[in-house]
Amino acid sequence: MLRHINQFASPKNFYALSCKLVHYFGGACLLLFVAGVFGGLLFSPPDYQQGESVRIIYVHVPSAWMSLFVYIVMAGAGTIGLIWRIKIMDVIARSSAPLGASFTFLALATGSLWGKPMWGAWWVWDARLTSELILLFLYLGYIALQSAIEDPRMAARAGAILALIGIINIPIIHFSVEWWSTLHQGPTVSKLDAPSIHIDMLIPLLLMALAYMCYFISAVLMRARCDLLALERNSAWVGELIGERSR
Amino acid sequence: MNRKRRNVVFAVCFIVAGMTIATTLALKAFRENLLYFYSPSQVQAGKAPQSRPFRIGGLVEEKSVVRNPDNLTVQFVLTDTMQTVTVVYDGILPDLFREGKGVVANGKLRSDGVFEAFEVLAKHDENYMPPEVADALAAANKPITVNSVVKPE
Amino acid sequence: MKSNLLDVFMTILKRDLSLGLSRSSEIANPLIFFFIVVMIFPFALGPESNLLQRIMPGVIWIAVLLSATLSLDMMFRSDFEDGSLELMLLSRYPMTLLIMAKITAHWLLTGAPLILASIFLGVLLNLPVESLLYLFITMMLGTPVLSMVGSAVMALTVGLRGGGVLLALLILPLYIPVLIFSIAAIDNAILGLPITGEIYILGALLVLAITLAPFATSTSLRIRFG
Amino acid sequence: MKSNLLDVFMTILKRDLSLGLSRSSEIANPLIFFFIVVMIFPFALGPESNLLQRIMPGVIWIAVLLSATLSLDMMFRSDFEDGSLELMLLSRYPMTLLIMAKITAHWLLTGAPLILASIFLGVLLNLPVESLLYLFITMMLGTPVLSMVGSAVMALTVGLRGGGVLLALLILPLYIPVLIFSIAAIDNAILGLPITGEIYILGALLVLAITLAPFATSTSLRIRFG
Amino acid sequence: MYENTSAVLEAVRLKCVRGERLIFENVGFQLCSGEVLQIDGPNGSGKTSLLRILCGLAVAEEGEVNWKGRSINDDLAEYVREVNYIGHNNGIKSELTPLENLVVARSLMSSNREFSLMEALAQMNLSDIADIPVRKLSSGQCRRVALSRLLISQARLWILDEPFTTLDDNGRHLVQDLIATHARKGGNAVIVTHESLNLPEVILNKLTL
Amino acid sequence: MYENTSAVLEAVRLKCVRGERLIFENVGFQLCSGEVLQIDGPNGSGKTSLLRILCGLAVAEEGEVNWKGRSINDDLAEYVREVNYIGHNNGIKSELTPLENLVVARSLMSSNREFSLMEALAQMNLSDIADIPVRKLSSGQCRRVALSRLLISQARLWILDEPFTTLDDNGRHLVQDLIATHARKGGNAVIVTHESLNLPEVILNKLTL
Amino acid sequence: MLPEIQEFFHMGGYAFYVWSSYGLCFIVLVLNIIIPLCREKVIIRSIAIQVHRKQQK
Ligand code: HEM
Ligand SMILES: Nc1ncnc2c1ncn2[C@@H]1O[C@H](COP(=O)(O)OP(=O)(O)OP(=O)(O)O)[C@@H](O)[C@H]1O
Ligand SMILES: Nc1ncnc2c1ncn2[C@@H]1O[C@H](COP(=O)(O)OP(=O)(O)OP(=O)(O)O)[C@@H](O)[C@H]1O
Ligand SMILES: [Mg+2]
Ligand SMILES: [Mg+2]
Repeated sequence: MLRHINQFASPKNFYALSCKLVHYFGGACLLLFVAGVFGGLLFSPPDYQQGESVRIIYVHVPSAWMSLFVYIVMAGAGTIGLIWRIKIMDVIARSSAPLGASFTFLALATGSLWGKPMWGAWWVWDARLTSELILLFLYLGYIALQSAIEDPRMAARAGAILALIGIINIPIIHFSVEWWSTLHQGPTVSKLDAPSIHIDMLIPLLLMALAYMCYFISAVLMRARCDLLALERNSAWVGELIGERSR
Repeated sequence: MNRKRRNVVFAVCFIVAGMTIATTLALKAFRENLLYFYSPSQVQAGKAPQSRPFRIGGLVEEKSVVRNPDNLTVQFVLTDTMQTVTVVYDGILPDLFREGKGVVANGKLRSDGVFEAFEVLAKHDENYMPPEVADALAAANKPITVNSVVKPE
Repeated sequence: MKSNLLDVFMTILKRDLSLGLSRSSEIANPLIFFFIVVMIFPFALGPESNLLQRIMPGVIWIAVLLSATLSLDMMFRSDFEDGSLELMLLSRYPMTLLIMAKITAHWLLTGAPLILASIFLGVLLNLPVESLLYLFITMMLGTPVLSMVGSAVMALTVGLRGGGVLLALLILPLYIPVLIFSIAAIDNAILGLPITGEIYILGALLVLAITLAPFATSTSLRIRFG
Repeated sequence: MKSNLLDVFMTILKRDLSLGLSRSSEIANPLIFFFIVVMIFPFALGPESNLLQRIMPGVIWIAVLLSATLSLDMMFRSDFEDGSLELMLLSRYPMTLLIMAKITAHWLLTGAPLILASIFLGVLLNLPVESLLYLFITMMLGTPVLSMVGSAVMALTVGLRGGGVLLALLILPLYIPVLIFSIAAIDNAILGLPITGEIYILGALLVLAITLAPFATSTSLRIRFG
Repeated sequence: MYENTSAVLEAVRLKCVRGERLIFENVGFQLCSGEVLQIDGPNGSGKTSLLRILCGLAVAEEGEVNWKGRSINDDLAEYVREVNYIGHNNGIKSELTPLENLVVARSLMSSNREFSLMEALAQMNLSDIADIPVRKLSSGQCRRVALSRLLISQARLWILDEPFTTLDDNGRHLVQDLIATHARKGGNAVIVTHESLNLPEVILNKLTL
Repeated sequence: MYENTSAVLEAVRLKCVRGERLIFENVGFQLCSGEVLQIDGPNGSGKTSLLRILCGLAVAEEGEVNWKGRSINDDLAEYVREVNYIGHNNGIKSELTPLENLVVARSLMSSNREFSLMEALAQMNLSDIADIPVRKLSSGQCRRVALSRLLISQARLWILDEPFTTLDDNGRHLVQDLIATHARKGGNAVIVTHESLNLPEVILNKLTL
Repeated sequence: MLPEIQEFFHMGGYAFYVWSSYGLCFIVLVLNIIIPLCREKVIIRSIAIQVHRKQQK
């Protein structure tokens, strides 16, 4: 079984597969983005309280969700790589980090841009915002650690440990609005009972969320491909691949 | 092998015990209040600091907002449906500042019990809907679901 | 076997303590760094005593944080460089045990003196008695967490170039919760508010660190050598 | 001979720059440390914006000081450990020349980015424009002094155990004048008072450092090897 | 105690990759009780890497190492008790004296009580300087302190990486005698060195990388 | 160019004290142009200390070192141009590649232009790894990088502290050839090593501490 | 027609906040695509050179 997975996850096969997947997900991502942005900017109604500024929701919420999701992916892939020694997983974990950092940055930036007109402040030190900022630091620390350790295998394993230590932060971010009285609002969509958002706004929001997800998958695969090429530059299959291409 | 297994069992027990204690403590902590802001009830009960700035949160009472026509000074009453606190503020209010909606004010308690704010933040709820729907709901006299600011003790 | 474990714990503890004491600069330096950081603030901010009183507990905690971070270096670096760590990894005792001994030694050599120094400075700076008391309590709960989280992260970065600053970068975000809750506790205490919540959280962090740090550290060390 | 001197200056400068750039963490880490130290203050002191505005220029300067100190380590330590310093001492060029090249490289790798980062953070934290302007000017004058004084002290402590903190200890008192005058300049500028006096003093310190640091450094190095 | 015919230490088709470069592959050997293996080879051929794999500090890309018929990774903790590794680095603290260093080393390993620590130091010609911090010793003296761990260890397998560097002639003889005695008692040793070993009455295998 | 009879390098009644201990005293020798001096002695006898005195990094307690008849302390800067010292430490940066290391080394010393740097590396068998950061090299490979400084230097006096450590046989031959060639051209070398040197057609003096 | 477009860009007075949010997202997301593409090109070129060298040998 394990051998089977390993073979499937051999760098060569993965490279070929990822080339295809990038195309599919890239295409889907583009379509969804167009639909979501048009839906969000043109077709969705303004909010009864927030007016037009509510349109920031279509970029803020997906970014924020992805910032958490990517961290889980990073820690999960890292752990799998750590335990079963699957190279591909290490590469995926490592390539997720810059994307996760970008999403976190976007969540912080769009949140601030939304907070200024709505709350009246760019920034407050409440639990949600603070823990999200710590998430950004965690991503940056992970990236710094990766670049500081030479040996890729060792870097991947060390990174996995760091990611696992930091994962405590994820539930804190998610539940902070319930545990503490924050300025940030409580859950809207992710409530278990009916979401308290009108369907006309929910649809573009979900479209955008899907678009972000497809974007993440294709972007992470692209990065992983680069890393793989660099890692395996001396192996036979890379030589053949490049040799064919340059001819 | 035996010794190895014993070590593993020992380690697992250790970790499980530790995690249990830690979560118990954390849960206990959440039952206490780790406040980002105080409610009017707490302020009236004297639980808020007297000499230094703190945050207070609640709903703006209907029809309590008084604007000074000469300058930007505003006065309004904050409530958590049990107790109230009067707030004065000199500055531009955020867009979401409405009567009946939640705000968080940052400032000091004066000796006369009036809260002098140097910052007013609007706390909004988690409901999103088009204005027409909100009007329709209002017409049907359905309350828009509970506002999360109000957590009476 | 049991007494043997205790024996080796004590040997390592003694070794690290006597190493620390023999290079006395290793204890003295974080302390002096701490004093300097705290003393720099009146210079930088001018002698407005209200302002200083207001921010000093925070500044003291930050200084403790920074100097604890700097002193972490001594926990593993020299052992890594001269090959002693390999020896420990190849020893007949579980690495976690040796690491607990090293963490204890580190706390005794840096955490404890820093607590005393903070109290001393607090008295010098005329902080109110509650501040001092809760400074002490939060530090008793907080500084061991610093040593433990520090050891786990240190194990990851030991032997890397630019390790000192990389370490600071990785570790400070993990320290921030300790800092926030400690300072909240002190502030509330001064105002006569209840602080049980913060103290519980600090306690939870401490227990969590005690449970996880030795394992995280030994795993990281194995990885660094792998 | 002249062009030869320039040649060797450029070689060493290039060497140190490419060393710094090749381990990119050595530039990035002090910067991130700097950011974190500055960001920690709002955590520790609470969100009172007046208070923060008041102390932020000072905090930024202190953070620059601390991260410049930490980054000094990279100036000589690795050269000491791998024997490159002996090679330089035995080279056919005057040691002072090589040291000037090393100091220049160090400033380019740490001082300059820190200045940019301070300005950036200042903008983020809504500092008034005069603060920013004088933050910039004082840093342009002050950070080279830090690199130079740092190199002299570093040369004395290189290779000693616990060097990092010992260094901080020796160096921070020397930095304090720079700090005091810079902050005085900024404060005065905000209040609209004349600041030529402070700027002159900072200039004088800079010139003094340029004149003395290379000689002090090379003498200290010779002593460390003697 | 152990049959001489069955291999105690066995390496099977080891492969080592560092960074992206293949260092060696298909390396294997067998050592029976009482045998010594000398590893030689040009610089950079992977001798140090091989030793680190043998003592469990690093993991081979492929292949495995067996100790008494079981893979060492089955119970690494058990295996390392039987190993005494002295690498390029001496593993001694420069602030402590040779004696203090040995105290710590003994508490970490399965030691034999045959020797008192002072006797061990005396045998390495270090008794004069047993109380001087190691930092003040010459490179050869430091190497001797590290090697005196051999005297107090009960480990059955010695793994030595260039043990003779910076030793003088007297030191070389001493260490060779130690190895020979250890082997004659049924122990094993894996030694990287470019010099020719002189171990009377001992089966010496050679492996060239 | 220089008369063979007058000593180029001369040490007179040197005395060395480290800490409080007397390491050696009354050590002296003379080297004429083209002669090589091998220093040997038990561990801790002060060989490294002597070398550091000879190249001006340390100062002797008593006695003096003369170069071409003048004390080296008269004009240390002038003297060190003629010296090429390779100590226990390699003096190479582990982040740079061997080639980059040599570029820096050449700019610091009086180099001869006989060899291009790549040729020098090739002669030390390093051309394959000329572009790999030194940190990824084995100990012997690092030693070779340091020793390749000998090839590009114009210095007349080579001072080498245990140059053969961790070198393989091929490396030992290479370095001995280098020394012999240097001496035959009239250069001098002072070498600490426990091995016997094989330098055809060269006058080899020995000093035992 | 025109006033409608104007109104759209005006965003009920929140133009700055809305458009800079979307703009930032666009920039960051596009950068995250472009950077790996460039890197891939560089890597492939360097590997091609390496392969070429090997073939010559
Ligand atoms: C810098 C400021 C902000 C930060 C760092 C931030 C961060 C986050 C994060 C991390 C989440 C995801 C939580 C989860 O899935 O568990 C989130 C969700 C959300 N945020 Fe923000 N936010 C900020 C400002 C704002 C503002 C100003 C608003 C609205 C006025 C807002 C509205 C929302 C909404 C509606 C959600 C979705 C909640 C759900 O999951 O149903 N955020 N934010
Ligand atoms: N820093 C120091 N402080 C005090 N004594 C020292 C110091 N360094 C070395 N010594 C002593 O000086 C003596 C000579 O040391 P040196 O390194 O010159 O020996 P060596 O002949 O090179 O030995 P080896 O063959 O082991 O390299 C030794 O006995 C050593 O104990
Ligand atoms: N950290 C590393 N990363 C990548 N490659 C490395 C690393 N360390 C060593 N190597 C490479 O692995 C190979 C084997 O190194 P190793 O140290 O095992 O050699 P060795 O046989 O011990 O050589 P020596 O006789 O010089 O000590 C060398 O070619 C070296 O370049
Ligand atoms: Mg080796
Ligand atoms: Mg020596």
